[in-house]
Amino acid sequence: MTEQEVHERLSARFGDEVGPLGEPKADPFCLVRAARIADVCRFAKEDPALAMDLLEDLTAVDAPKRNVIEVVYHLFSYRHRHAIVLKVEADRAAPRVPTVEGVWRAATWFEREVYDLFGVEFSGHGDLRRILLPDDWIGHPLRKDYQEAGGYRGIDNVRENPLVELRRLDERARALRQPEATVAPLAPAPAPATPAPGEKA
Amino acid sequence: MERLILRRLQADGEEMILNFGPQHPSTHGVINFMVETDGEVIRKAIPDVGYLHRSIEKIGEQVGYPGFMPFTDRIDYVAAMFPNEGYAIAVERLLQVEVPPRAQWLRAISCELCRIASHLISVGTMAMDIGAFTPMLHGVRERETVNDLMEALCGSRLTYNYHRIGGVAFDLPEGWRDRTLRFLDHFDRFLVEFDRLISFNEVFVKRLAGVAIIPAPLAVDYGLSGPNLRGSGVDFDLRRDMPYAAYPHFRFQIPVGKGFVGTVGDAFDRFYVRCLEMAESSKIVRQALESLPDGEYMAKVPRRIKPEPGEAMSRVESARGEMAYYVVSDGTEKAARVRVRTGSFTAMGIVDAISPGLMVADLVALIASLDVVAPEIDR
Amino acid sequence: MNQPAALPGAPGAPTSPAARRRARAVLGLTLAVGVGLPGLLFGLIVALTPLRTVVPAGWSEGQVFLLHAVGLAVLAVVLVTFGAVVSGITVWWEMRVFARMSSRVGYNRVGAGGFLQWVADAVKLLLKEDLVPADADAVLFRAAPYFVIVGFALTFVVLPFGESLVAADLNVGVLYVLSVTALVVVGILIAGWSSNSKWSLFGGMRSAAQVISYEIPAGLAAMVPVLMAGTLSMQDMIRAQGAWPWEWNVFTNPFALVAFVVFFIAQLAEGNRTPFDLPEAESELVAGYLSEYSSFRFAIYFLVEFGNLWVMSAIAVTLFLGGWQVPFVGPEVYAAARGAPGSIPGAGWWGLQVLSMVVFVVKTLAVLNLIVWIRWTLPRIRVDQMMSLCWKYLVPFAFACFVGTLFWQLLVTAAPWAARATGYALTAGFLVTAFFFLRLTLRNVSAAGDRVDLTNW
Amino acid sequence: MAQNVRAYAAAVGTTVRSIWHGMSVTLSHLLRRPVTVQYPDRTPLPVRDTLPARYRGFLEVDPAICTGCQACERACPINCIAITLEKDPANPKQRLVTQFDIDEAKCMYCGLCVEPCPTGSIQHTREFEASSADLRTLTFRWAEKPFPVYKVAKDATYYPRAPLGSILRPMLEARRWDARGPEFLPPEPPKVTPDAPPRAPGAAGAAAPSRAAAGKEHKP
Repeated sequence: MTEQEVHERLSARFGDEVGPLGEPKADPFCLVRAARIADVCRFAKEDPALAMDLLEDLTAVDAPKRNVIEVVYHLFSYRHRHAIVLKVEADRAAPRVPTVEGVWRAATWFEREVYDLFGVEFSGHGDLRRILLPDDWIGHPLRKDYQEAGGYRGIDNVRENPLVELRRLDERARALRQPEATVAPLAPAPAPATPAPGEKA
Repeated sequence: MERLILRRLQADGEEMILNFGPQHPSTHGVINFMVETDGEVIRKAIPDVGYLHRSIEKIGEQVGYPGFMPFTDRIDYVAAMFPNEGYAIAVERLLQVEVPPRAQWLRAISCELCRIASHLISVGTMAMDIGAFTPMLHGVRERETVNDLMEALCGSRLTYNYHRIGGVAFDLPEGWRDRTLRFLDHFDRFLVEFDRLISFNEVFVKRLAGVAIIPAPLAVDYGLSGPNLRGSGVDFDLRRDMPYAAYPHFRFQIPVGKGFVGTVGDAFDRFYVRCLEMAESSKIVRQALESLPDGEYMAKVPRRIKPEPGEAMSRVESARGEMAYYVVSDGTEKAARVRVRTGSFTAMGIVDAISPGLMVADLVALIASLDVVAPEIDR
Repeated sequence: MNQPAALPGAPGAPTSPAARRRARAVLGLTLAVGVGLPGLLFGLIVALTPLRTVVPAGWSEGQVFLLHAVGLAVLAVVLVTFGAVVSGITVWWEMRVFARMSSRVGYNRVGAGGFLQWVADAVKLLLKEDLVPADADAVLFRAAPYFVIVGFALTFVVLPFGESLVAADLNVGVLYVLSVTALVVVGILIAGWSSNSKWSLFGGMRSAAQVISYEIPAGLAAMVPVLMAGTLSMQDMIRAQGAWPWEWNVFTNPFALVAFVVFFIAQLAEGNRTPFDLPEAESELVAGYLSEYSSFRFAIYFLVEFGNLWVMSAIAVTLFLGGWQVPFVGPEVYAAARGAPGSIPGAGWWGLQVLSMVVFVVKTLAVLNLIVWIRWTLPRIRVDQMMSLCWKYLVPFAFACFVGTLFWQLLVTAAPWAARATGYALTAGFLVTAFFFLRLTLRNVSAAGDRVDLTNW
Repeated sequence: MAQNVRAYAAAVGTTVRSIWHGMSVTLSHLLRRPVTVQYPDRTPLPVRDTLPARYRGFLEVDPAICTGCQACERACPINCIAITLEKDPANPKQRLVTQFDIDEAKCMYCGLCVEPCPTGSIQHTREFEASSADLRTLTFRWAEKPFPVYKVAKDATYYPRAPLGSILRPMLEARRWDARGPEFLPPEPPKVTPDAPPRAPGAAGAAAPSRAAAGKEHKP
């Protein structure tokens, strides 16, 4: 089946809840109403004509301009060798999407990852913990507005940039060569500027 | 979770929590397993990943399209050609660039050599985890030759950065073809010797046959792919079934687990499918070198890569299963989202389900047979 | 600031001339082999020779007592040192062999062919900090290595290095060996428990289960030569065998051949050697009972592990492979060279002792090589398979051999030619097997498109 | 029962046979030549000279043919190249490269900077032995003395590049492995903008200016 046929079959079953198949150049996708995604997925897996037995990928895309987080489902059928891309939009402020863990077990880890990196809550998920980042990490790094704290538990992750520092040294040397310029006396070089532990958020 | 397990532990007092990793000789990188054991028998092994998370997907949003290529090397540094290829194909689909045939062939050659190199590590470390050291070093010895070939081809032994959006970075160097054919001649003999050294060694077979069986439906449900999936008896290979690059032009078999010495889907099947795949890769490289078309090895690609808004997915049969890149473009020079779906990630998810009832030594066999590589899980 | 010596091969560093390197290597080897080994062997010979045989007539009681006391002290020092040196050299040899098996060079930097690497390793270990984990049972943790080394060193007491070269020819020799080697398990178990580490505990438990199980087939198999010789004394058991292969226990009795295999496997298991290295399975238990040890205590475990190779091989040689028996040198030759009792024996006698010792050492090294070779070929078995191998295969086989030998001895008493014929037949069979094996090996070389090349050994 | 006995015997048989084959393979390797390359001091040639031409080692810039186009700087995904161009005070028509620094400690040797170079001035050499006790010494300064940019002649097919490695090699040889790099200036105090209250240095989001300038400077 082509994507169009797969989409037709889904629309025939779910009507308006499955949006139209987009026409982007490379891979078309269709938008599904968030509340019905688990049902749509279950149908896609269990309907013998579709038989989407593989959840190939489950991920998310942050779209701050539209104030949504899109959760993307790539489904594939080993039996029929066809695929479809489903998308669900969730509110950025409190993203919440039903889990598809009950449909494919592979979703357990995929959803944990999306929860970890985007902060999307999958309601009904049995084990929604952070997977890649430490449990006490603050923020969800793959969101576009994520600001890095600059370290973790007092472990600094910033290295002095010799390219910038050397340029500063050059500029200073040049200033020293020009007699009219006044140069502030150099303080002895202090220890590398690492903030004290605990100051990091 | 820890507290949960501890509470259960206090309840009956018979079980022990073993922190298997993050620094453990057989976790193949930095992975932790919280193993609940009753003596030698595992009640549950809960994988804890993320120790090697380097936010490569975030980096993909911050460097331009061509600049991300070297980072893909670091996704799976045991087989860095596949991430290269997957990313290149995804962006090419976004750009709608046609890759010249010679580049397609070069991609297939480099990837299949890389598959050999990666599987050598996999089967070698598997033998090592089972306790035989020599096969591992034999594997590494052969891999060194592949590394030398790669070094001559693209200048690096590990992080190749060979593929480019629209083709490959270099043509074959002089004499490379003959060197490769010589290696393949030697390698086919090596595979026979390797089988006699370890594959069918009775001690080895007894350690793996019927151990950690993953039935086909479970493997599909958990999204296993690549040799792990084929080890469970599912006859599916992206190179044959969803052809990309030059693969439709080659003839090769897809080895599938048949329960060679035990049950379909056991650790030995996953191991031996890799051994057989190496022989197939060797065949593919030979065919590709023989039928290598002339012409450009790089398509005409604009200097500033700026795909129109849209999204594309590329699926590549990597050494560790399906590697898929999902690239979303917003029309700028930087991707809006680069998502990497890796075989190791899904393979790791199944440990939870397979581990109960195994012995501690079998857990080692299970991890080795899944051939997970920590950076590929964590990215 | 001192300029540190440039790293070899670093840009600008002079590459060391080959001549200097060779000279250094030759010096290292000369020192080690030329001075160390003969010195040790000589010490061993002097110390092991029962003092009674060399005490001149006419010495007073007190003088003899003093001589014995001094002799025993020297003996103890020499034996333990010998154990340590042998274990070190075994490490070197094993690593060289393993390296070749995996297409590498192996030790080659310290001394000629890296011969002194084990000295460097030992010194390094001695210089390391002796750590005791905070939550470990400190007393037991510190004590465990002593159990291990005592169990190891005590076996040397009855190891017959030559015709008269044995510290004490106990009349319960075999039982003595079986019992003192069990001390090693106690040490390992203590180490596993006291480390307060789960890995160590696993290792200790596995070790206990393994060694205690395999004592049974080992003991049963060892009873076969005991039955054949009718004695428990190690020396007498060797004397009951001949010098030629067809006179060895292993070939004169088909049951003994099987018993030898069973005994050998059981010894591998007791010595924690692959495929039975479960207690310290690196890829499973990190280092098992050794996980928490460092420094000298760690070195002791390693000394024992590799020294045990020697002990295992020596016992197998004694029981099954004819010990120190030299062809054409029967007991009457020794007696003739010995001269009158009460006099210090002449040079001929000493020469014979050295000869018998060389024979013993060569045989032991051959068996030792077999163990090394097996280790780097086979994977490790699982703990339940280890148990099933012991109880389902080795124990029945050992018992069958034991019973079979009873009947065999009846047969041999009735028809002595049977033993001789079996000896010829089995020796021939062994040679044919070895021939086919070597042919297969050479074919392996050519099948891989390679050729035999020993130039870089 | 007979079945069991046969299985029992077969188990012993296959075990012996497979061990027989395995051990003959390992023994056969005792007879073959090892493959080890005894880097660094026991190789017939310095390893550097045995590497293939495409080897991606340390970067080398030939200032004589550098056009100052900054294509390499733009191509670098991790910003480890810094180039500054200035007008020559003596000759306003001539532009000078006053800074051409490559942070080889950060470089990931991907080769992306080499590809866009119009003259082949920046190239990977086969040098790789330059371990150092101080990361700062691994920043190579190719414009220690400002150099004028190279003017590419029309329809030029050849650029007079110094032999590959001939510039870098003396630099590496002159270096001592334990040499210390230059002392950097103390960090500038964070600029306090009048409308925003000063925040604690290092707090989340309050990137110090030097850090902002440093761009993506995160250790993996």
